[in-house]
Amino acid sequence: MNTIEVNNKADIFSTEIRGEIDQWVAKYPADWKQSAVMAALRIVQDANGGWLTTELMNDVAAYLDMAPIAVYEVATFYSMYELKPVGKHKICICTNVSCMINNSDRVVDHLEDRLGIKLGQTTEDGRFTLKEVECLGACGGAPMMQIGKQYYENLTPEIIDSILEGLE
Amino acid sequence: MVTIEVNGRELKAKAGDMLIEVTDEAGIDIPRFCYHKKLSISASCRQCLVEVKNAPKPLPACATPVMEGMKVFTRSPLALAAQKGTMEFLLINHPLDCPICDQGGECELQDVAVACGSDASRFVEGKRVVPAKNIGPLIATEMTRCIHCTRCVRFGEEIAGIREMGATGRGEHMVIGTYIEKSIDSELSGNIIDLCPVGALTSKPFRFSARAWELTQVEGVAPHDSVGSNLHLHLRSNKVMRVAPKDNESINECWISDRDRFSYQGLYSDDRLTVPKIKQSGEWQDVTWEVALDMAAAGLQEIGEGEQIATLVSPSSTLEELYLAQKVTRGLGSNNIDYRLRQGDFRLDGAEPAFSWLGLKISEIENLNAALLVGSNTRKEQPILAHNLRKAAVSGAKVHFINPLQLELNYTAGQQLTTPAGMVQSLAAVAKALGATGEGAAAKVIDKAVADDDAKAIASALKDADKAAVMLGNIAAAHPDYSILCVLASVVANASGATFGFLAEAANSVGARLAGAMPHLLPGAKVAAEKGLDVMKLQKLPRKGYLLLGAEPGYDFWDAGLTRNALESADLVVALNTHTSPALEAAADIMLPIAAFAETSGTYVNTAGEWQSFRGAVKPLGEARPAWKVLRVLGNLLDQEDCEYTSSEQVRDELASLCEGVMPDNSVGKTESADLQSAVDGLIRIGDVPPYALDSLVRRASALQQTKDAAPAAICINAEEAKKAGLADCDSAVVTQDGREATLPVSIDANIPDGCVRISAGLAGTETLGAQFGEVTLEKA
Amino acid sequence: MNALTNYFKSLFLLELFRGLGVTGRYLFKRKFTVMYPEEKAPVSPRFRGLHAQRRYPNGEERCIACKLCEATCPALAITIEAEPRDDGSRRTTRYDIDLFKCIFCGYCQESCPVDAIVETRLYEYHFENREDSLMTKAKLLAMGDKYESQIAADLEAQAKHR
Amino acid sequence: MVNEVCLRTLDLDRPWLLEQYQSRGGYEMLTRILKEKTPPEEIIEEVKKSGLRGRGGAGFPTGLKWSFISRNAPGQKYVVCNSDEGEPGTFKDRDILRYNPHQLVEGMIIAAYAIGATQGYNYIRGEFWEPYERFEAALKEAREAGFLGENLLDSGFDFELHAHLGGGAYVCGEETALLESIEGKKGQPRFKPPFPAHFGLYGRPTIINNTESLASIPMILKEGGPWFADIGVKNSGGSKLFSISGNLNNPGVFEIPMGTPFSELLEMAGGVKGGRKLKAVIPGGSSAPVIPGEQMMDLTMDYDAIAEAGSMLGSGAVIVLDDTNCMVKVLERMSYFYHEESCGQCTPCREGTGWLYRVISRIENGQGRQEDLDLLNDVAARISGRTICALGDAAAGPVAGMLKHFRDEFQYHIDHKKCLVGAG
Repeated sequence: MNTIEVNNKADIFSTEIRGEIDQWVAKYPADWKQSAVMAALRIVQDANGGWLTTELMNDVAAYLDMAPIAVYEVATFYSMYELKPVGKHKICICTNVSCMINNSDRVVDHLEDRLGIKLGQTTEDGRFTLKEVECLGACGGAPMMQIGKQYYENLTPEIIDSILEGLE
Repeated sequence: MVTIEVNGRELKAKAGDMLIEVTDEAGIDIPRFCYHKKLSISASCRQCLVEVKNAPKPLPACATPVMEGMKVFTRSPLALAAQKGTMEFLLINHPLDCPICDQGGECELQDVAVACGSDASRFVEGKRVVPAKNIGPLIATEMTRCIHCTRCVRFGEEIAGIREMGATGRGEHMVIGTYIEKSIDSELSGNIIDLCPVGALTSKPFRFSARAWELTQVEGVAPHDSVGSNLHLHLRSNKVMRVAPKDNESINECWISDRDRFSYQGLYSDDRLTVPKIKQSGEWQDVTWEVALDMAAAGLQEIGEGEQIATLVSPSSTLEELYLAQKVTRGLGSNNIDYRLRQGDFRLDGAEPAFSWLGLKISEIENLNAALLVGSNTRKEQPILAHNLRKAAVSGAKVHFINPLQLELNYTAGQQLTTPAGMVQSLAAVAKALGATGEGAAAKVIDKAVADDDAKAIASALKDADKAAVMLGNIAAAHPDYSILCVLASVVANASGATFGFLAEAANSVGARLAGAMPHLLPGAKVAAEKGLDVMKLQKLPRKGYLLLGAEPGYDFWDAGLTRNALESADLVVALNTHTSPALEAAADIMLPIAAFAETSGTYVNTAGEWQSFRGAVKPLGEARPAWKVLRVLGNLLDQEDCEYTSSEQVRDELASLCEGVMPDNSVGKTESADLQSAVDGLIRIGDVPPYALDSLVRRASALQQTKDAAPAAICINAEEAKKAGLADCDSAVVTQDGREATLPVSIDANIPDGCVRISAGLAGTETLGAQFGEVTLEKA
Repeated sequence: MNALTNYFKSLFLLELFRGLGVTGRYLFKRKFTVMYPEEKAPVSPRFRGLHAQRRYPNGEERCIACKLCEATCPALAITIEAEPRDDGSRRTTRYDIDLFKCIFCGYCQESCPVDAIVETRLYEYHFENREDSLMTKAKLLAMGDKYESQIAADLEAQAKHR
Repeated sequence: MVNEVCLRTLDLDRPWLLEQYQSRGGYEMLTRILKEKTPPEEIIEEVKKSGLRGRGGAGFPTGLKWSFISRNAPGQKYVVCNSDEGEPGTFKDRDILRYNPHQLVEGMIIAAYAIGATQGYNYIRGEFWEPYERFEAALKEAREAGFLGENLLDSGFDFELHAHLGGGAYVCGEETALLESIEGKKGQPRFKPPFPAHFGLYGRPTIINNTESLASIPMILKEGGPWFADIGVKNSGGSKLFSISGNLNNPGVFEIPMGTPFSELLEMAGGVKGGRKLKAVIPGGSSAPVIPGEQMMDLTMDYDAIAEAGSMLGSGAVIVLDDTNCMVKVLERMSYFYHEESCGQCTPCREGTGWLYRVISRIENGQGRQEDLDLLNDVAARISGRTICALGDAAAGPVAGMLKHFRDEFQYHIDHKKCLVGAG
């Protein structure tokens, strides 16, 4: 049997996520719910283990009265949205000029060796993903990386080891 | 007005216009890709860079407003260097596959590359490759060729009103497309084929079948709705290869609907009728035209009594065909001719306007401030009108619908969802809210109506608007209480100061009235002294002889079952058709193959009352002949007077002289009967006609038949009603109407109101059912 | 003076003897006459003879139905019909060269972006039926299959002239 | 004259808290303006007098920008702060957000008052989570103290301010791309004109300024425009935050007067790491053309001096390169950045940045061709000045600069298929 569904917004996300998104929606003019799309994508991505599925993007579109393609556009444009599964800890290593001349290559090599993966890959146990990113605006502490929401600066192999050991 | 100078030539321009508009007007060529006159400015392709005196950098002509005294150079070294630079960038990642590209030969990139390109590439790296996605049966994609002009994306957002294409990713990795595998479902989607400057989006049905330079272009008029979109037919060796829009600002601008674009495929379907056939002891035999026509003439003469002959004509026929059909019929002493095959209520006959029309020009729709559409799915029925209506809505017009099904609209509008009987009440409530009383039937219905908040909202929207319109659509025309809806709509329009209009169903619905293809009207919309029977009576009181013109039993009639009975009991059925079908073969005795769309010359009168003539573009297939010629010869064989036409223009001119001074007019008279024929105890069928089931041609257009809008017949019902009928989890059910049954799949659809079941007409599987709107019962299969 | 010279020239049949001299010289020189069909003249790799359609080494036909040859043919001798093949590629369903119309100008070969249509060295052929004058796609491909090595060598040889 | 304006509370224990900010006279200026109902024209005039130029990189006079908006124009207007700090080498706004968020809030409220806006947004780049939380906390405190919301301090003036988090796109630092991003779209720059002052956020008149510019406002008004102007030099008023990074002993953010000699700044940053030779300096973020070390040592840090040397002061992000750096590799990394961050909208940038990167990468990997250097110059020239926003120019600028000053290194790479620096 075919069923043509009519979206009921209350069914889309959990109360918690809805509440969070609604907080962002409230920041913008009433007819610009779309402004909250970046926040909504971030919230559902965090709740989904760090990445976005097409279904989640469709849900965001339905929730914010947007065309799904408009949400795909946003999700694919900004580098912080992941469209493939990532590890529990996404390690973003800056390799831009200031970090590069402060030997970010060594940071990358060390992490690749230690985790046994290359940039852009995820460890088999799903704990870590390595990602090369552009300047994160902490060049004074080069070389640096970001794990989750936290910045780590002035990295050396020893510091990296202790950081990774501190992660669950 | 400002004066600017382009390449030393002085031009006058409106201040604030973009430079490219001014140069286009003056015929000065500036290359461009992202700019399109009907789309918003994106200024992103950077191909139209020109030199403007005193500007430090070359400026994009598409986004540079003209200013007094501006000096522009479009071919100066600076401008050329900029244009060449952009061209080099565009070409580095564009594949060199012009030989297998359908756009080859008509490609904007090719053309500009000839003007601004270099003969060798300095780019030695690998080119970008983008995997293609299937976006449905109409449009072929080859996104590696895409140059990211975003015309298709902007088209979806601004014209089609649904964003289906987008630009995902960023930088060099930006990809134009749907992101996920998804068909493009807009009813105007084919226009992105024309918009795409390269071969990224091309026509799928046309794919690889011809080259642009092999095609001859002739003009035509679209045959599927009452808009009369202007077309360019592209022909190759006497075959229509594809259809494209012809610009006409006052009608279709530069767009056409997918139906008009892809229906040509139906011309070459396997069941095209190509030789005259007669039925002899149940077997069909091919015969010559002479034999077939002699038999038809003799058969008609044999019937003897004029009133025993009925001529049922399709409103998609040309004006000439309709005029000759009524001439032949009336020559036989019968006034029994009707084009209103999908109408079920004739109580208005005599009181309805003779030359009914839209009430305004098509291009005026976008200036409306409010509109009320009764019984209309205009987006699917008249897509170009819907586009104009959307323009009005987007710029603030308040649009309301009163319909028996919830529409998927591409703009905000008020939708009153109600049963067919409820539609009458709702409309009466609006009249009441406006303080109108009406007379006759209208008075009775309005008197009983209650002006609720919805009605008041519609009433005030119409009343407060500077320019408002009340329009009746195809569903209203097929409504069992059409007469009441019509008088009520007229009352509402008069009381609110709105324009009253009809969104006519078919290409020549308006023309059919002028041609006299009605039992009570003669050509020139003159009242007949002796009235014939309307199409319903002609079937309820079966005649001995039927002459069908372009009408397919089973699909083109209001009550398919009734038609079948009537034709089966007749002594003689002569069918002038383009295609054959089992239902036609069962009903007819003589089948005369007639020329289809693009094969005959003729005239259509669109819903705005404009006469548009066209010429035959290709020779009719096989032995088929233009119907006006067939009817003329039939007239000769029946020894009728004044039937010596040698061209369709002659026929048209004769009719035109009869129509002189006949002005479009929508004034509705008084009717008395206020019986609600749509009020039923059980479930009522909503038998709308889906866009791709409209006529013989589209029903056979194979690509269109694979689209979402061409869903097969189904029992669409809301969950509540399904539960009541015990069909909550059935895959299919038996529907019974007027004692005839059909088994159809069940589809739960929240867009259908309580008390209703949508079983669209014109679809395979519904040939045996009854009226488009009539009581039905459902049970488990 | 001129008239006098001419008079003596004609009187002593000078031109005749000069002519006979040429004849005499050639009488003893090596002969050039080719005794066709026992003997055959050498053929240039650029010779424009009977047409053929080529395939790629993997057996795939080269022709992609771009119709440039059809467009460029000054004698309108080529007729092509095309449609998407089942695998989605662009291919001809009909490719006819009417040899009665063909003037063997070689433009078709010149215009072909994939070296599919070529003119071979073959110039010895005849028709027994009128309709045989139509080189159909099947015949063209068969020609190509048969002479591929020669065609490839000829194309190689003339590459520098193209 | 160090840390006088934006970082003047840096010595406090927890300078991001409202009470600590107020202990240094925070919100006094705002209070005075609201109490005295200072005419907005006066405020704008004072900002004009200060010579404050946009600190985000373009250096457009802030006061002039404000004056484009008519305070009395009807309808909604917006104040937007650009904290989408993404220019490689720049990390000053992060410090303002972390250590002095209230001064930014105060500056934005004053800006809103000056143009009659009642709604503001601060666009913070998505990666700045810690600064974002600091800013949100500051907003909460300010709201509770009555500095935000309706009828501020009973003045009848309403202003609400929100933070908007980015999602990781350098191009959103371009003001119109930033507005698009707030509107929930891809961050693709708009074609100008119209400028944001007429058609900005949600189509309404909008002023959009850099974090540092807005954070400077309270002090400018408190001490007076001329005071601020006098800190700096002609055409470059005030002090400025310089983010200095690279091969240094003590990289960091330093707020110093405009016109300070580069040598002094270098000294503050501890000098070149390991005492190595200064090879080159990128004086204004990676978009600024490189300047050879010797030349740089003679320059002062102000708009005119750097521009005269053929580069730009930009956002004040100074990247110091010592002599162990291969300039081909540096340029390769920079062009990779622009290739990655191009929004893809206009042709020259979308296609050209990738081309530049591939050619430079080829040279770096020893596959360069003799004609490549001219090709690079030519491609860069075909990008610059022909795109909607400045990203195209930013991508082209470093290429031209590098080839101008270090062409021999590139040539060596092509000729010897190896690096001049390593070859010694």
